[in-house]
Amino acid sequence: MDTEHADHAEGVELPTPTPWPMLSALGIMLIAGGFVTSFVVALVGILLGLIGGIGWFRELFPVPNHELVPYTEPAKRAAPIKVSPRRISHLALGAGGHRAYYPLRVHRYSSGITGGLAGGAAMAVLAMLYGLIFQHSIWYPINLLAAAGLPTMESANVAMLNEFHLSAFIIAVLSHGVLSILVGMLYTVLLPMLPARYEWFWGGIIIPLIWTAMLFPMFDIVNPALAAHVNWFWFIVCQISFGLVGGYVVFKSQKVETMQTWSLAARMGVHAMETEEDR
Amino acid sequence: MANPTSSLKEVGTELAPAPPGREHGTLTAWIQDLIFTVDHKKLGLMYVGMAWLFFIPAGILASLIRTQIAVPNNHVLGPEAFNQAITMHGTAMIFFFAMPMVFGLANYIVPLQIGARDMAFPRLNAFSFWTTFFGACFLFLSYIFGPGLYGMGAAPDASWFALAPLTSKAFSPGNNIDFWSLGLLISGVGSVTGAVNVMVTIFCYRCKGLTLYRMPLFTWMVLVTMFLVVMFLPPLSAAQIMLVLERFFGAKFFEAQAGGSAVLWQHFFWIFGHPEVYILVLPAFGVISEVVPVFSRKPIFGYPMMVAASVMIGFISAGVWAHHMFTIGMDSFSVTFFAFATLVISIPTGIKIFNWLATMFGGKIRMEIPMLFCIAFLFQFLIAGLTGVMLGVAPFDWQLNDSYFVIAHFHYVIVGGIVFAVFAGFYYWYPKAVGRMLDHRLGLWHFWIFTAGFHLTFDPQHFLGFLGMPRRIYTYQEGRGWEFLNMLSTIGAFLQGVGAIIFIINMIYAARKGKIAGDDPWDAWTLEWITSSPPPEYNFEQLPEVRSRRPLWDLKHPEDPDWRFE
Amino acid sequence: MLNHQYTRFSLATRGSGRGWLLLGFTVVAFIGFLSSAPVARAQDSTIRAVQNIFDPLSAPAETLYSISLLVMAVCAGIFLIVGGLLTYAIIRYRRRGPEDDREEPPQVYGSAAIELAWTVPPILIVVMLVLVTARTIGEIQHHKMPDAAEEIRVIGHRYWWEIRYPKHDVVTANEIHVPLSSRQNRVPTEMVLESADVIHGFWVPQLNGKTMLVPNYRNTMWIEPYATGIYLGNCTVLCGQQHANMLIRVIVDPPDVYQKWLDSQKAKPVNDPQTAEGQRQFISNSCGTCHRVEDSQATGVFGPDLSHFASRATLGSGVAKNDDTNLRSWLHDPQVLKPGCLMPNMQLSDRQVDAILAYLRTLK
Amino acid sequence: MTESALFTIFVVAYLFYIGKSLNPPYPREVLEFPWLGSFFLFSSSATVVVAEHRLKKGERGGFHLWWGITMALGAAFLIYTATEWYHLIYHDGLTLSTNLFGSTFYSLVGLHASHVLVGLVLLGIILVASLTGNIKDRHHEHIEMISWYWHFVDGIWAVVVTVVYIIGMQ
Repeated sequence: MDTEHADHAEGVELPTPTPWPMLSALGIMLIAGGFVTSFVVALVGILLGLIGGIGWFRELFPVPNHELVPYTEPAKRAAPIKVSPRRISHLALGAGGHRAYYPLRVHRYSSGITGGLAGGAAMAVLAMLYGLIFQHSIWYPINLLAAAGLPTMESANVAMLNEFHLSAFIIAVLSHGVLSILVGMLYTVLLPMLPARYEWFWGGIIIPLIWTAMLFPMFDIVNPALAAHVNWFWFIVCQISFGLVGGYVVFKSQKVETMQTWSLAARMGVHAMETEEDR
Repeated sequence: MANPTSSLKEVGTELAPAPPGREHGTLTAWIQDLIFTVDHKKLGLMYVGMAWLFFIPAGILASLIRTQIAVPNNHVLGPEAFNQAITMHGTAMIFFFAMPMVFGLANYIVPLQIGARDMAFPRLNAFSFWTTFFGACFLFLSYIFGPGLYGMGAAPDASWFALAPLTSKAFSPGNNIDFWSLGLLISGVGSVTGAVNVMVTIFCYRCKGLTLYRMPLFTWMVLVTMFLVVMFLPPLSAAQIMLVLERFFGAKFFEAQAGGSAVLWQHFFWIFGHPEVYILVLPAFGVISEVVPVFSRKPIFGYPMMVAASVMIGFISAGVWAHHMFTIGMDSFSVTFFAFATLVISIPTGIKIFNWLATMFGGKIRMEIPMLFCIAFLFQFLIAGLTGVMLGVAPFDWQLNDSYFVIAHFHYVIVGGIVFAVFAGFYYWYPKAVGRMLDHRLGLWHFWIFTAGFHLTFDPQHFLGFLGMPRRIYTYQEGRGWEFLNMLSTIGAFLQGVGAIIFIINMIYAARKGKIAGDDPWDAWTLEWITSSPPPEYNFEQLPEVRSRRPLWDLKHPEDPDWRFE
Repeated sequence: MLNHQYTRFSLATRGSGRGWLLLGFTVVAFIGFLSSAPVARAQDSTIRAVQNIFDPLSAPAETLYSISLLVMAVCAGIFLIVGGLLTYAIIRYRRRGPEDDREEPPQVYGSAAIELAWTVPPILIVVMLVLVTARTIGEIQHHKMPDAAEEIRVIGHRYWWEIRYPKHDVVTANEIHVPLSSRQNRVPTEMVLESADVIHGFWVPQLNGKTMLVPNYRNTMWIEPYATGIYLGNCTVLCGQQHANMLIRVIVDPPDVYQKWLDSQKAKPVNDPQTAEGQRQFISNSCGTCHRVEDSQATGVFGPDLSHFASRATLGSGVAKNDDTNLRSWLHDPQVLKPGCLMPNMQLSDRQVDAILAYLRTLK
Repeated sequence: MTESALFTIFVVAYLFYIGKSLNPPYPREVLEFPWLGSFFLFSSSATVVVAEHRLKKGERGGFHLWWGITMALGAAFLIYTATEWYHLIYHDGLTLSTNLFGSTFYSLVGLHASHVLVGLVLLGIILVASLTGNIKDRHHEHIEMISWYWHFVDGIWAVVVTVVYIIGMQ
């Protein structure tokens, strides 16, 4: 089977056409047909299948059958590929309009993870502080967060919310951790796209406010328990604390260039490093 | 699997002389050629031809179904005929339209795209085609040989997922269910051997320089698809073997009286059934990933992510099957798990949509017919994906499952997604296969009528689902609020039929009178366009050598080739 | 718990600003739907034929409704954003004329950063949806039933429903009477769903989502309707030829009416001497091998229990009104009204039909 | 891969229905651990390796001998299975249609036996071809594949034994 297509001066070797595969397939169908009609059909099917199988085997053994297919006349062959007359336009590196789509430099993704964790921790500390001050229990906010996924927490009263529940704790930590890391990662990408001078303002305050606003209309359904008990001021303070702390950690990290920017810059016939210096 | 490099040097020694008696032109010669051929291009076209051949009866059945439920208390089809129609429509469309279409495109395009002369096992390829074809014939023979009254045949009538106890001898005494299971078993053999063949071809027969990382996306998606076929068709075959054993030899797999479980069948069926959706849709993604860049005049955005997303889809699709069974009374943990897996699969799919979008951004989009179909695909697949998210949220699914919403959802996937991608691929590759272009004006008619028909058919069905209409009912009473929407839907179905007829006319017309295409009508970048249209039997005079993902771009723009940036 | 659901319902749909905000998100998805909404609020308050899943009238359906609003809002938002970008791309970046053909656009391969940016938000959404989904599933599946809860067993047969009230020893078919629940007097109904033959599906959208009835399995679901009326529903899993006419009627009665109905079903049928001939025909034509009539020789279990047949409003699992014309047609040949149902044509003469009809009419 | 998936489904069906049969005979009453059959099959895996080794060293005679022994062991395994089934059917009255255990047992073990049979046919073809002197170096690859197939069949038997005779009999 490996020697099926060999080149020769006058043409290419290709497998000889053969009816045996089709005959074997027909045999298989007739065997199945025997099930629903009568065994005679199945017998014919077995016979055909055997003939096909043996014919097929002889086709391959000891050496697969081949025929030489001559090359077509030169006039009918494919024309060689012509060089395209089209010019290729290039992105002007660093031009304002394109920066939003292709950030030239992003923060390290690892900084996103640490930033997310830091922001998440800050948020958690604040939330638990709130719980301690107003409800005298650090478990209160944790249980409320977990209520998004736990039906038992959803209908719990304040006393229950103040207790420690392992399942609620696990759910809250997991979901909070995952969300924090993901948002942190998002920050590494988003921050360079934001207006350059006020990154801390946009990333730290406006973005948390935006997502709080987006959450607001669906809060009832996402987490009814939290919606029922929420203190909006503290809620927003917590969100902003995430934005500020997480954003800060990300912001402070070194920016790295992505492969894409490099090859993109190189594509344009402009040396990447020079362009960087130009900026 | 054989290692191709080890014996490449070893040239077959016994060359047959030019085969006698194979003259061309006459009908018998043509038929003989069909039966004898082992050429991947001819077999690919045969697959595609088979797909359209079975598209016609399945489409007619669809319009009959729609006619029956256009108005309440209708009597076009009786209950038996209706159940047969839905079963045959579903089965034929999935297994004998969509699957052969996938295999046909893969057969035709993949060896050309990877610069190979043929498939790895050309004779096995012919065998795969013929088993698929005979399996389909076998199923449709039930209309003649089935156990119907008055000498008429009767097709299988237990719906395309043939839920277990209904298919047992006690509830389906005739042999029409046997036609279903045996027919699909036969064609299943063809699909699996075909898939192995394509996989080996892709792994072993790539031309020089074509690393996996440079492979065209269509080929990549086909590769993932074939993995899925090989992994997930056997569960269906196994379940069907059990069904055959049960119906012919009295085995007790799904019989309730013996303690058998009807749920087990559903698990087996959907372990196959859900990956099947991806088996069909991934090649469609592949087509889109070929067409969108060429007509936007930009390389695909985020190639590595596209590949990674496909592979991820392939993996995750193995773990979501039970979302078809949310209403079966599973415990809450399983329900949550499968809801989770289902929602997760929307992430790589979303990445793909964004990447196509980003490919279009900043491009110069040429609104040729293939691109129009791609754009429609993107819109419809977006909606299909979102309704899929709705269905994935298990509590919502408890309302929507088995309702017309589901019908609308998966027709959005299969018609709005896969069929539109197939049309796009057809307009794109038809010139390569035939040497002539499909007509642009007819193409526009086809596109607009079919798209309008599609939306008229399936948009109202979402709302029918909201209004509580269950699927697979052959009639309904007045006053349930379903009349108007059903009527709309039926009109849309006929509009789609008109669109499909225009397409067929276009194909026939173009084959005779279409504009001569030339080797590379779209100014594209992958290897299939380097050879003549239609390609010679041996594909390439000399096997090409590639240095980047877009070998033809490199040749067309020697001043700024891709390989410089890899 | 219940109070929560009630308040949430009112929050989400009526009055509250938040609810309107939410609805605002879903307006696009609802356009077509709203056009059918007037139908949904049909005049007839007794027969709720139009079962709109966005007009829930029972506790679990309402919980499903609220999560579906959330999901639809999220999906509508994504659709607007992505669809908008797509439209923008098509309009902004389309080829504008032959001069565009002279130049290729910038060849951009991709950007890991932007891909990360559009990968993360979907993950966030998925995490949120999974949490909400998990909670809702638990809320519905692990709902604690009060002691007063009514219990019924629904057994799916090919093309009809057998209904049993184990607490009251009542057996009926096809028409499910359940009590109304109110805030003062919570009476949810717990349903045990079983099947006698193939898989069926139970779905009355305004009461709850659907659940399958699988042979050898005992599935459960519960409803807690807070509006009276007759709710129509369907079998949702293809079960054979008459799957389409395996209709469900759930009749929600105020507690006193419900109690009255229970009492009437418990009462023994009166043996009216005038219909003795009908009863004789009923037995001699072996109707009793499949049907059961209390206090008689008819003890069949394959067909619906007919002990209180005359008290039902429909025939053949809701396929036709239970009036004399339809019943006569049914007795002559059930295959006319319900082709493919399992009751054979008994080849009765007109006289026999009249006698049996008169007898059945006494089974109140 | 396909075959593994196919077997997986039958194994799952078997596991799913363990202990769910409603009427006797139950596995514990009628099954015996197939020491002999397992011995035949597992040792044949070793002999096929030896045969291959001989072939690589160019010892045609040794290859024929060990290849023949492999076939004999495979055949012995099939005969063992046949006697087991004969005993089950005529002595214990367990058939495919008796109960869930019968259905799943015969289908799983039968599926495996059919693979052994296919393996035997393939081995036989090679043996005949080799004896008639038609095996060239170019076919060694195929021989290697067939021996891999044989190992695969053995591996499946290990799974089947675990499921049917160890887990299923508890």
